[in-house]
Amino acid sequence: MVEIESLKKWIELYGEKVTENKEHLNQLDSDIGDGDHGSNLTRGAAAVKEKVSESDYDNLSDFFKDVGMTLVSKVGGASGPLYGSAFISMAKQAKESDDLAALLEAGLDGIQKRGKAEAGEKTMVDEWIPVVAALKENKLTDEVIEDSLQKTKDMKATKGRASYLGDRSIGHIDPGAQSSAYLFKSLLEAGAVNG
Amino acid sequence: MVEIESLKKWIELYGEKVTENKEHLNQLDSDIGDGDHGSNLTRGAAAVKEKVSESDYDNLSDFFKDVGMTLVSKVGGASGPLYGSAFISMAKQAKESDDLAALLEAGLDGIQKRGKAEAGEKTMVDEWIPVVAALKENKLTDEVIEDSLQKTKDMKATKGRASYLGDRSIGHIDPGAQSSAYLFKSLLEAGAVNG
Amino acid sequence: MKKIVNKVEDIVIEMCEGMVKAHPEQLSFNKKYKIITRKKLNTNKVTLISGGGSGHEPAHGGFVGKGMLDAAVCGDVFASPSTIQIYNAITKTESDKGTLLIIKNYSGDCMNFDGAAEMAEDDGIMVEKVYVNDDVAVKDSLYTIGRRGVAGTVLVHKIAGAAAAKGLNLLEVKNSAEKAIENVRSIGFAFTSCTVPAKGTPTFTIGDDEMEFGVGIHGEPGIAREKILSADELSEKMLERIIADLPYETGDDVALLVNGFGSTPLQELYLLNNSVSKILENKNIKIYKTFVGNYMTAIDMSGASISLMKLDKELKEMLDYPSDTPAFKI
Amino acid sequence: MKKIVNKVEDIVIEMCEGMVKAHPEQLSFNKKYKIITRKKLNTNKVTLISGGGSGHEPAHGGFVGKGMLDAAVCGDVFASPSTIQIYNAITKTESDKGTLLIIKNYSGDCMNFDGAAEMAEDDGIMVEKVYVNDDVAVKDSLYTIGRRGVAGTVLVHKIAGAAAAKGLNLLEVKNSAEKAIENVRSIGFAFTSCTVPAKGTPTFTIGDDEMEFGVGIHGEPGIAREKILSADELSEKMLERIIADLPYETGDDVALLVNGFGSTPLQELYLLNNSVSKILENKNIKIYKTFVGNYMTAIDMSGASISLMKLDKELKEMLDYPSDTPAFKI
Ligand SMILES: Nc1ncnc2c1ncn2[C@@H]1O[C@H](COP(=O)(O)OP(=O)(O)O)[C@@H](O)[C@H]1O
Ligand SMILES: Nc1ncnc2c1ncn2[C@@H]1O[C@H](COP(=O)(O)OP(=O)(O)O)[C@@H](O)[C@H]1O
Ligand SMILES: [Mg+2]
Ligand SMILES: [Mg+2]
Ligand SMILES: [Mg+2]
Ligand SMILES: [Mg+2]
Repeated sequence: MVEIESLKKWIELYGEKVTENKEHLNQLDSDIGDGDHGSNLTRGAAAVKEKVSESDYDNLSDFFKDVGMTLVSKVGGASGPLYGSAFISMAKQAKESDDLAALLEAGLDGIQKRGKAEAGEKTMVDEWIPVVAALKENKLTDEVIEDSLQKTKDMKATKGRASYLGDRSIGHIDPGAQSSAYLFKSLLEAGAVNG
Repeated sequence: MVEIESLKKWIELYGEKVTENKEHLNQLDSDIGDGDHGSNLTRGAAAVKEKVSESDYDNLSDFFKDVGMTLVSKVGGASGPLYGSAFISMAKQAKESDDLAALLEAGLDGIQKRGKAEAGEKTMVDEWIPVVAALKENKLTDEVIEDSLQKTKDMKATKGRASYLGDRSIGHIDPGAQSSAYLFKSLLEAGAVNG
Repeated sequence: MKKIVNKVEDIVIEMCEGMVKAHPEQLSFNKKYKIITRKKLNTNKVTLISGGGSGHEPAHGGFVGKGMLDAAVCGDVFASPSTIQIYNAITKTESDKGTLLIIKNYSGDCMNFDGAAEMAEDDGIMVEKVYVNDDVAVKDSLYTIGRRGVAGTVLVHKIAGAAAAKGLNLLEVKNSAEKAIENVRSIGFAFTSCTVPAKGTPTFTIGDDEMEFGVGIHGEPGIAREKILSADELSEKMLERIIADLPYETGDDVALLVNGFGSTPLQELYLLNNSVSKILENKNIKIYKTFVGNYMTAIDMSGASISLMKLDKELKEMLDYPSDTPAFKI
Repeated sequence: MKKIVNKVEDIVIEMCEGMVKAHPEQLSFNKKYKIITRKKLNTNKVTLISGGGSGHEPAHGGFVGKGMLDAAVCGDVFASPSTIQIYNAITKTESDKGTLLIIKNYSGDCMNFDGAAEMAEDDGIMVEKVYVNDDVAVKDSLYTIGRRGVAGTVLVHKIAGAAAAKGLNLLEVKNSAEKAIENVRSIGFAFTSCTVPAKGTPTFTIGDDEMEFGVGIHGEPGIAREKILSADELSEKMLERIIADLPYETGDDVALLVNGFGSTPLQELYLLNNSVSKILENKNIKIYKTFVGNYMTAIDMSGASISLMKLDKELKEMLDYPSDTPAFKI
C-alpha cells in the first residue's frame, strides 16, 4: 500500500523537523532529563541522511534496516536504541506486508520490547500507541498527534530519566513524545498515509 | 613630646578605619592586586586590639613592639611584614626620643629596609615619604595626606603585586597608600600631632 | 558558554585523545568506536568494561588501568554510547575468562549495554552485567526503573577491578561487583547547573542563594530546590539520608568518597570532607579510607556528592589492592 | 558567593583539617601555625618547606609526602603566611642536613620567608632559599621584582623533593631546585575571576566572550583582556610565549604540565592537552611526561596554565623518582 518514495520523504522530513527543533527538544529534555534529546536526534538525522544517500533502495525492508542500524550505531542514549529498534522491527515487518498501520505497529512493538514501557509511563510510547490505533482505523490526523502529545504533560514518569524526578516530572511534555510527534507529522506531510 | 594615650588612640582609630573601609581597600586591591588588602589589615587590626587590650602600657616602646610583633605574626601577605617592620622600628626609636617625626621616620625606614621600595614605585612608601617630610616641618594636614595618595594614581608600579601589571597599573590608587593614608588621618584625629 | 574547545562536535574525540596522550604508556584509544583501553590487555583475567555518556571526566577513561577497568566506552556528552560501540569494545577486549559490564542504571545505558551483550553472546563471548544504582535521592521502586548510578560507581570499579586482577573467575568477579553495589550509597547537591556543550546554555537556572538537593550527574533536577546550607548542615542532611538507607550502623567500617561535580574547587571538597568526617566520627562510623576529588563529574557543575561503602574484611582487601590508573592510584 | 563553607574565617583551618583527615597515614596538621607536615619526619635528609597563601589547593599541602615536601605553611587565602608561621615550620621540621625554602616570587612571600629564614639562622639552623619565577606573562626586569611563581612551582617541588629524598646535601638540593627553576616556564589565561571568600564577590568582572590572557594565580589582571579563542589558537598563543622565552628548541625533551585554575573541568584540560601536545609534536619538542589536572589553582577561577620544563638526563631521573603525596604520585 505505501510507496517507498513517500517513506523516504517521511524520513527526510523527520530529519529536518528534529534538526529545526533541536533547541526545543533540548529544552524539553532540560526540564525533566539531561537536555540532549534534540542533540541526540539531530546527530542521528545527519547520520541517517548520509547513510541512505549512498544507496538507491528498491525495497522498503533494506531502507528501514539501514535507518534503524544507523540509529543504533550512531545515536546512543535512550532514544538511539529505541528509535533504532522501531525501524529494525519495521524492516522485518516490511518483508511480510506493506500495510502502514502494520508497519508502525511493528515499530511500536520494537520500542516496547527494548524499553519495556507501557501506556501512561510518560515516554514516546504514549505518542505511538494512539497514533497506531488511529492509523488502523484510517483516522490519523494532526489532532490525534497533538492530543496524545499534550496528554504526556500530566503524566508522572516511571520510565526513562524523567522517572528520577518522581512528582516533579508532572507538568512537562515528554521530549521523546515530542520527537515522535514530529515523526508522525512528517508521515502526514509526506503523503504516506492513505497514499 | 607625644603622649602614649594619644598614640594608643591613634592605633585604635586606625583599626576602626581599616575595618570600616575593608571593602574599599579590597576593591582597590582587586583593581591592581589580589583583592585582600582590606581583609588582611582588618584581621591585623582585630589581633592588635586583642593584644594591646591585655596590657597597660606605660612606655611607648613596649606598646609599639606589641603592635609590630602582632602584625608580623598574624597578618602575612606583603602588608603584615611591612606595617610590622614599621612599628618594630618605631619601638626601637621610641627608646631614644619621643619626637613624632623621628618616630615616623624610623617607621618609614623599617618599611624600606623590609620592602626595598623607593619613592615613585607606587607603594605605601609614596604615602609615607611626604607625610614624614611634612611632619618634620610641622605641616601635616589632611591635604598632604590626600595629595600624596592621589599621586599614586598616575604611577606605574614596580614593587609589590601591582608591578606584574606593568602599564595596566597606571590609573589606580595604590591600596597600601590608601591604608597608610588612613593611618595618618587617624594620627591627626587622635590629636597626636602637635599634641 | 565559555569552554576550552575547538568544535563542539569534536569534544569527545579530542578530550579522549588528550587523556590518552597524557598517559601514553597506559592507554590506547580507538577513535572509530571511541573506546579507551589498556595498552596491554591481559587475556588471562576477566575483562572489565564500563562507560557511559561523556562529561563525567575523569570517569570512565581515567579508571582504565592496572587493577581497575580494561576498557571505557565513551558516548557523546550525557548520551550512553551506542550498542555498536559497546559491542565493539567487548569483541576487541575479549579474554579467556569472559567480560563483566559495569553499567550505571539509566534507561539509555541499560538498553545499549544489554543490546551489545546480546550481540556479543551471539558471537560466543561470555558476558555478565551489573547495574550500579547508588543514588539514594531517587526512590527505589518496583514500578520505576529504580535508582540511578552515580559516584559510587568508581568504588565498584575499584572492587571489581581488584577481583579481576586477583584472577577470580567471571561469576566471582560479578559477585564482588554486586557486593560492592549492595554496600554503596550516594547523594549529591548542586550550586549551579552544568552546560551541555551542544546546547550551549545551562540546563537549569538557579537563584544565588539556592541549591538543588539530591541532584544527579547530568544536571537533572534533584529532589528539591532549597536554600543553601552551611557545610556542616549540608553534610548532616546528606549523611542522614545515606545512613538511614542501608542502614550504616555504629561500629561499621566505611570507605568515604567526597566527589566534586567538575567545577568544585578542592578547597571546598576538603572542607566538606572535614564536616563529613566529624559527623561520622560522632556516630562512631569508622572511616577506613577516604577519597576526595573530582571523580565522577557532571561537566562543569558546581556541587558535590558523598558516597559511603560499608566494608567487611573482603571488601577492605579489595579496596587496598594496588591500582594504577590515571585517576585512581592506590 | 556560593561555596561549601561554614564560617569564612575558618576556611583555611577546616580545609587543612579536611585534607589531613583524607590522608591520615601521611599528614599531620599544626593548627596553631597552620603547618601541614609529613607524619613521620626524616631528620637525615634536607627538609623541604614551601607554602604561601591558601586558595591554591591542592598546593601546597597536597605535595607534602614521600619524595616531595616535608612541610607546607598555609597563609590565609591569597596572603603569604606570616613570618612567625614560617619560622615555626622551620624549627619544627629541623633536620641534620638543613632546610630549603621553596618560595614563589611575590613581595609578601619573599618578605615573610626571608624574615623567617633570618630568625631560624639566628637559632643556628642552616637555611637556604630558592625563588620560583616561571610566569612568562610578566616582564622580567632588574627594575621590578621580576616574575611571579605559578604552576611550575609544582615541578620544582618534584625535582627538589627527589634530590632531597636521594640524600643529597643542602647545597646540592638547592642547586637541583635552581636548575628546575631555570628550566621551567609557564603562562595562563582565565575565563572567569575567582571569588576570594573574605571579599565574597569576584575580583574582576569579564564579558561572556572575553578572557584575561597572562593571568596569575590570584585573580590579578593579566597582560590583556581579549576575545576568547579556540583551544588550538589558545595553545598556539601560549606556547609561542613560553617557547620563545627560554627558548625551547627542536629536539628538546620537556615535561608538560596542563594545570587547571580550580573550576576548570578535566574534560577541558584534557582537550587542551590534546591541542598543546599536537603543537609540540609539530615543533619536534618531545614530551617526556605529561601532567594534567588542577595542581596550582586560584580558588574557583576558570582557566588554565601551561608549563614546560626542559629536561636533561639528571632532571628526567629526578622527575621519575618515586613520589607519593596526596596530589602527586609517580
Ligand atoms: N524505557 C523507555 N521506553 C520508551 N521510551 C523511553 C524509555 N526511556 C526513555 N524513553 C524516551 O527517551 C526520551 C529521552 O531520550 P534522550 O534524551 O535522547 O535519551 P537520554 O535519556 O539517554 O538522555 C524520553 O523523553 C522518553 O520518551
Ligand atoms: N616592596 C614593597 N614596599 C612597600 N610597600 C609594598 C611593597 N610590596 C607591596 N607593598 C604594599 O603592599 C600593598 C599590598 O598589600 P596586601 O594586599 O596586604 O598584600 P599582598 O600583595 O601580599 O596581597 C600594596 O598596595 C603596596 O602598597
Ligand atoms: Mg536526554
Ligand atoms: Mg593583596
Ligand atoms: Mg542523555
Ligand atoms: Mg594577598
